[in-house]
Amino acid sequence: MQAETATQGTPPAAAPAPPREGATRLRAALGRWEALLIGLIAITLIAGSALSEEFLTADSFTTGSLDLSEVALMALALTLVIVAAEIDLSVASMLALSSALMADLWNRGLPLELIMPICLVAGALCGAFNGFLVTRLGLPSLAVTIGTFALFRGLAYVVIGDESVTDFPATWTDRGFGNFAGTFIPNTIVLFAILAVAFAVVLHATPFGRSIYAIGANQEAAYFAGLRVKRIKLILFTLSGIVAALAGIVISLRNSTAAANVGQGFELTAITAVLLGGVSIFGGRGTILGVILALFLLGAIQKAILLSESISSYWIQIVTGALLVGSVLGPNLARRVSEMRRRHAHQHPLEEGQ
Amino acid sequence: MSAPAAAAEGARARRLTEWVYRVRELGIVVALAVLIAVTAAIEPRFIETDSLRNLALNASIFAILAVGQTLVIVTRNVDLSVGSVLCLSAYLAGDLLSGNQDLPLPVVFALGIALGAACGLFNGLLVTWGQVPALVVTLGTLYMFRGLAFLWTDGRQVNAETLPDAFLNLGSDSILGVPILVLFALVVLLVTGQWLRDYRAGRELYAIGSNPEGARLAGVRSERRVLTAFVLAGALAGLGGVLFTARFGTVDATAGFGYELTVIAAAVVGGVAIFGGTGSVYGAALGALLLGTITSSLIVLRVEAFWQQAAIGALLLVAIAFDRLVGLRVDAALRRRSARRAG
Amino acid sequence: MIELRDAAKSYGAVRALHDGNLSLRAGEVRGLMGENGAGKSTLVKVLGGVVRRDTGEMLVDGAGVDFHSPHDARDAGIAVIYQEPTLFPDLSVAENVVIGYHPLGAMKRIDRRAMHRQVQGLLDRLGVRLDPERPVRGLSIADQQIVEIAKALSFDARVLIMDEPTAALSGPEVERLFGVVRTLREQGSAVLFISHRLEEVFTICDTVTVMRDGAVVHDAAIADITPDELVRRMVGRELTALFPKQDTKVGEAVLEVHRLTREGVFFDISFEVRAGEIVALAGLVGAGRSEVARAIFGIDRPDAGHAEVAGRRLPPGRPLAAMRAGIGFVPEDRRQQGLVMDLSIARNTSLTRMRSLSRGGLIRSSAENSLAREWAARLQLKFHRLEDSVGTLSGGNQQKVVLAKWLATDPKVLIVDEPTRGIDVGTKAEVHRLMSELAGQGVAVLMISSELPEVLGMADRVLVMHEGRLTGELSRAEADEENVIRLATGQHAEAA
Amino acid sequence: GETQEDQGSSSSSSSSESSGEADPNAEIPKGLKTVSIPKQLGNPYEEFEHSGIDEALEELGGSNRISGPTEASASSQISIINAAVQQKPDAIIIAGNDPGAVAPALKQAAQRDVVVVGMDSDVAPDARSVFVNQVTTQLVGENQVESIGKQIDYKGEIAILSATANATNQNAWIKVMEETLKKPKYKDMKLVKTAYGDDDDQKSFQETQGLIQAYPNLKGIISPTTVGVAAAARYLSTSPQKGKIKLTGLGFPNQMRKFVKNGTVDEFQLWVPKDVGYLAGQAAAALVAGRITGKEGEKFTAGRLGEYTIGANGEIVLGPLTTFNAGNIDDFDF
Ligand SMILES: Nc1ncnc2c1ncn2[C@@H]1O[C@H](COP(=O)(O)OP(=O)(O)OP(=O)(O)O)[C@@H](O)[C@H]1O
Ligand SMILES: Nc1ncnc2c1ncn2[C@@H]1O[C@H](COP(=O)(O)OP(=O)(O)OP(=O)(O)O)[C@@H](O)[C@H]1O
Ligand SMILES: [Mg+2]
Ligand SMILES: [Mg+2]
Repeated sequence: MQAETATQGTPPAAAPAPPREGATRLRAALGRWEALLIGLIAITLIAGSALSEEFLTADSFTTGSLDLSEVALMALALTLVIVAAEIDLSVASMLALSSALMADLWNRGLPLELIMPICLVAGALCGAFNGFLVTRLGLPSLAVTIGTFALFRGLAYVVIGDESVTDFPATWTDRGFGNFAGTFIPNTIVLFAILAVAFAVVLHATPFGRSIYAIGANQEAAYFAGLRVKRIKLILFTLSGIVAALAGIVISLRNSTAAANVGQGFELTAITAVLLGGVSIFGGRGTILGVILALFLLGAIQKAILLSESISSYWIQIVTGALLVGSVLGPNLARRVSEMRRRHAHQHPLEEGQ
Repeated sequence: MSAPAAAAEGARARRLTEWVYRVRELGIVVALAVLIAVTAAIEPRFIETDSLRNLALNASIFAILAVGQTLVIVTRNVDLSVGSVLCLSAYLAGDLLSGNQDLPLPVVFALGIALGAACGLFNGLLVTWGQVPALVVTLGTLYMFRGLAFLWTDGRQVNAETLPDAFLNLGSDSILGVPILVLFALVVLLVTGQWLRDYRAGRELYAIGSNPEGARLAGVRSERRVLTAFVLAGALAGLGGVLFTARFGTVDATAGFGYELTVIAAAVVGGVAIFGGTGSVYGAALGALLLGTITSSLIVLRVEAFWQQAAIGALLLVAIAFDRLVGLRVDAALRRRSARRAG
Repeated sequence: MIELRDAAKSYGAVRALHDGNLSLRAGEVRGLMGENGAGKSTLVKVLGGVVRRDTGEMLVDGAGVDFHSPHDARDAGIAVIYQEPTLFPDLSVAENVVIGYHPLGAMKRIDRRAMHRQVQGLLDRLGVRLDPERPVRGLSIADQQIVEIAKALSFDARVLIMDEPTAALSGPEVERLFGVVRTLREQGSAVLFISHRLEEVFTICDTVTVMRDGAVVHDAAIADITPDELVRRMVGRELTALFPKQDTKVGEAVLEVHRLTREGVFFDISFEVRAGEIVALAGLVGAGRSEVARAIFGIDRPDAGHAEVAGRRLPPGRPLAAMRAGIGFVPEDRRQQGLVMDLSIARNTSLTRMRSLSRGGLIRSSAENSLAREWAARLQLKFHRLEDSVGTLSGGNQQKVVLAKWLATDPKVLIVDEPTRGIDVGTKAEVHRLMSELAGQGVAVLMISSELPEVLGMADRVLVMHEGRLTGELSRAEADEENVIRLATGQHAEAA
Repeated sequence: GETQEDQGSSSSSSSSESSGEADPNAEIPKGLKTVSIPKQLGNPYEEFEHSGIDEALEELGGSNRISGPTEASASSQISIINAAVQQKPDAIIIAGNDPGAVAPALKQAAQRDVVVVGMDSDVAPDARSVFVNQVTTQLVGENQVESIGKQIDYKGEIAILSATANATNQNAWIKVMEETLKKPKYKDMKLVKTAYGDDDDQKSFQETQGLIQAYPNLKGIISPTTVGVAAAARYLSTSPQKGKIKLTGLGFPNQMRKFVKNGTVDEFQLWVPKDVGYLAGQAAAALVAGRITGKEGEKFTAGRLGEYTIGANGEIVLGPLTTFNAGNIDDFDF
């Protein structure tokens, strides 16, 4: 209603003036969700520093971020997949497979410089396999990736069995564990930052990224607009595979251990981060920034609880879970309440409440 | 068109649909038969009653969980928190009994199931009233319930040692050669199966999963039904927990860790469509049995332990791909028939 | 028996219904007429308890009621056939009919035998042969409609409301339905019957209510009103004024369709559309027109035949190729196929142009916005901000965005499927003006429409489909209501 | 696997490069703070162990805090280590989930002169000063083989039911068992299969059952893990092979008592977990005080347990396995 009246008569060309536009774009960039997350982070930082004077230190950042680096990497690609209204539960298993491959090839005496590309290719193949089953056979990605979740992890064990390889050259393991040029920022986080920027640009500024949103929000309409829905989804799953494989390399170097059992349960943590970052599980909504903030929040909470002498680490899970549910529930309830008020005020449609 | 022709067509249609509805269960039964046959051919002891008994035993708890999962999936939802719920109930049962050896077992079961149902209610309310997607809700409660389990047990563990034999025997004894655990599973299976098949509430679950908006227009009380589904799923997870304690005697905060994906896998292998509307609890239970049997037979066949997981994953993929292809063929057939009818 | 007073309902910006006054008496069959988007279905949804009215009151047997859910309406003895399908593809026909109200046997178990007997009875009453145990998945639109009707008749309702039940039905089936309606009338039930077909309303109805732009504008006994007056009241002005199609010089054939066939949906469709010409594809709902359009644009793969644009053959099943070849396609279902509701006006407009709008792989939002603003101006779009999601626009303005999206690609061929469905009269005229402008600029326009006046007013040539086959082609001169209906209902044989 | 062994030997030298001379009668500072990191919280066995650390530190007027991951994975243990290091305790006592993976984090600890003591399941030797071993790998292997051999009078097929496929200590023990079986005394015994129960009760139970079906002539099972041996015993107690197939392993008296009494199990073995922790606590204190530096041959008194000597690779051995049977089991309660 207001929309109509607001522009009654005014020629559309004159509608939004450039400066206001900029403002709105800024508001869009820092949407309600991101604001919410920043608020939560602030609270966590305060609470954390109250719990332990060690909390607000470069050290906390270094180690805390190291702990999450692989999950963070995978969350980036996963964001794109989920925005496209699909899901990939097999990321952690692809990570393990990549690590296992790394171990096996290393035992066979290949140089790391050669092994790593091979792992990435393997990851790409795994991802493409997911994508193939989803796009060509039209199977639901939830079911498919539960299957490959088991398959890829299993293959990891087939490749390297119970062995774990720990004798990678220090030059590389240090790269995995060390900090960036004397700063307190771990190399892995620098890597993450680079990828984060890349993914943000792709998702938010390119036709490809725009297509992902369109597909996620309304696949049929996207197809009617001539977008290559299947191909784009295939690419996304492949991408997810490559990034997972990269994470596998990272974790192997960082822990200077490659084995088949690494990263169990990472998939759920990564998905948690993505959803907490404001990406809709139904697709079409969410930003990379939100996911980055969510990762930071998770890391901060984990660190705070670990550092506090009084709170047992069990609480990490409880708080994480509560946040995940609460972050979606809160806005819903808020909307419901405001709608109820509006309806009582000037009789608004019931329907939209549902 | 002429009456006889129609009648014939009707018959064909009936046969076709019968086939569509049953084929999945048949498919799994066949797969099971083949698997057992092959294994037995190589290792005859595999089909000794004792060993078959164990196959059923191992599957029964997963079967119960899969039945619960089916109720939820059929409505286009999912419950990832089963493993954690199971853990809570399992520990409750263990804790109660080791605290008080001669607590009447029915009470223990009642409490365990009640706790599970409460968890299910929590999930269900968040999904229906809170309008949070089931995947998000249950992913969250998967963590929350597990964390609570850790807090509660706080490193303690329940040992078979401290549990009354009457209770532990439930996990191992048989009546007329059928393990009690299996009887539990069968009862749950048949009751739920009947409910889904022959009661309005049950049918409406399928309607909701098949076309939510349509269900609303048809006056189905969707929210209430979905809530019911979650509560039942929780209750069954609770039952599973109590039985878990009876069978394994030892329970700590890690009981049922990672069960959720296995259970969903079982349901999906059993032909329960992940997007709701189709699938039967019988299929789901058979799926659980099939997964369990694969593990056992791979062990018996002395296959490297490392292949087991891969095999299960592959099987799951084959199962859903098979579903999909059959589904396409049937749709095509139905459409062609109706087109003939129209033209 | 049931009465609605001053009911109003808006969807965000759209005032779907206001001054909703309607009363049904026992033993009365009332027709409800109105153009697309007049608010008929909305009124129905209010009566059915699907949508809660914003204001006004509803009376059943003189007592004020307030339905919170379809369930309440049903308990009040109101049966509704909604316009959009409400069936459960995975369940059997029988279950679809009785869902939620299965006949129960011992221990409240569903009595399947009784269920099948009951449903079979209903189907026989409607004189159709459908297997009650067959799943609904894959039923033709017509059969689906039959199931909907059976569903509504499955319990003895005092009030039966039918929103375009005959839209997908052929002659005999309609006759049977009318038979049922008459018996209901004898039994003293009240019936509300919605249809776009005048002749049906005049055959079956005792009284008629007319809606326009969301309001009830006229109410009369069928005896006291002539078809012409009825149409005038529906449209609100003289027909000719509505469709300003000026004649344009017709050029070369741009779009050629050769023997296009899709198993079970349409067969052996061949025609051509020339530059500067508007060709209408008419027919009853479910005749296969949309499917033809979809096949041409490459949404579906045809089983045989192909389409050519300017002599270049299009690869089957490749929308992108069709797009590059210069086809624009405004699909039937705006909400599902035309727009991405969550995305902004600007982004929907640029969806077809992203590549050309980006430099170095990055979309230049300045270029994007100027494109959107330009088209918004040219189509006189009523909007608040270009960043608003299209979901906030009124139906008509949404349709304009869809048009903008395609016109931005300046197409050689424009296929529009039900371009004015659910659009208010004003916007409708604009859309029509726009289409004839385009034709004037030499675009070849293929227009699918279920609205005869629109077809007759706009088209240079009319192609008519019936049950998936082209049953005739009429020049502008030959085309009149009667001819089109005859071909559309497959009666050309008798006519010849 | 192989690679771990390699690293073990290769870095054996580096383990003893901890600087400074040992001063046997240095004062143990009051108010020692240590953090002890189990493989996983909520594992009762580890609870016993770590209660021993608490005991030792209270005795020495210090305090210990237990902080561990909720699942037994290296990566989650690393976060715990990092956090622990930040809290600057005097010493960290850890049972590693993976020898290599936790090493880098532990080395960071050493750099901030936090003493690192390995216990129960070793970490890379260059990542800790000393490792308190419940028994030598050698002893476990030999004792367990002897225990089962005795029961099946040194004839027939035996199998091993282990924990996770890459548990350091398990694999090391199994290695020794294989060596031991080569001795002439055991020539008639054949190790047919090593199964992995992942320290998961159900899996172990299922694996046991699998073993027995796969190997009809199986005579005995060794399960050197508390979860495994209990699960195996419970399976046997309800199966026809009860008493026919012998079972030994490492188990808790409390878990095994009923199986010993109902004749499913004749004997099984274990060390006293609490003492492991106690010794580790004492060693940590001695290291902090400078009474020892971790060099081979250094001696120190570990409270109620008496004097201990540091062996090769900075290893301190608690002692041989205690054997529990119907005769003595009631004297133990853990
Ligand atoms: N769910 C909805 N949200 C927003 N607007 C809606 C919705 N449903 C209908 N409308 C709008 O309300 C107006 C009336 O729609 P309605 O469906 O009642 O028209 P109708 O008379 O049934 O048309 P038709 O003859 O095509 O069925 C239209 O402008 C339509 O765009
Ligand atoms: N959802 C569906 N399920 C089954 N068959 C369908 C479906 N949609 C279309 N069809 C088949 O395609 C035929 C044509 O449908 P279509 O919608 O193209 O007709 P139409 O002339 O475009 O009618 P409308 O005016 O509603 O678009 C129908 O008769 C039906 O047989
Ligand atoms: Mg309508
Ligand atoms: Mg159409």
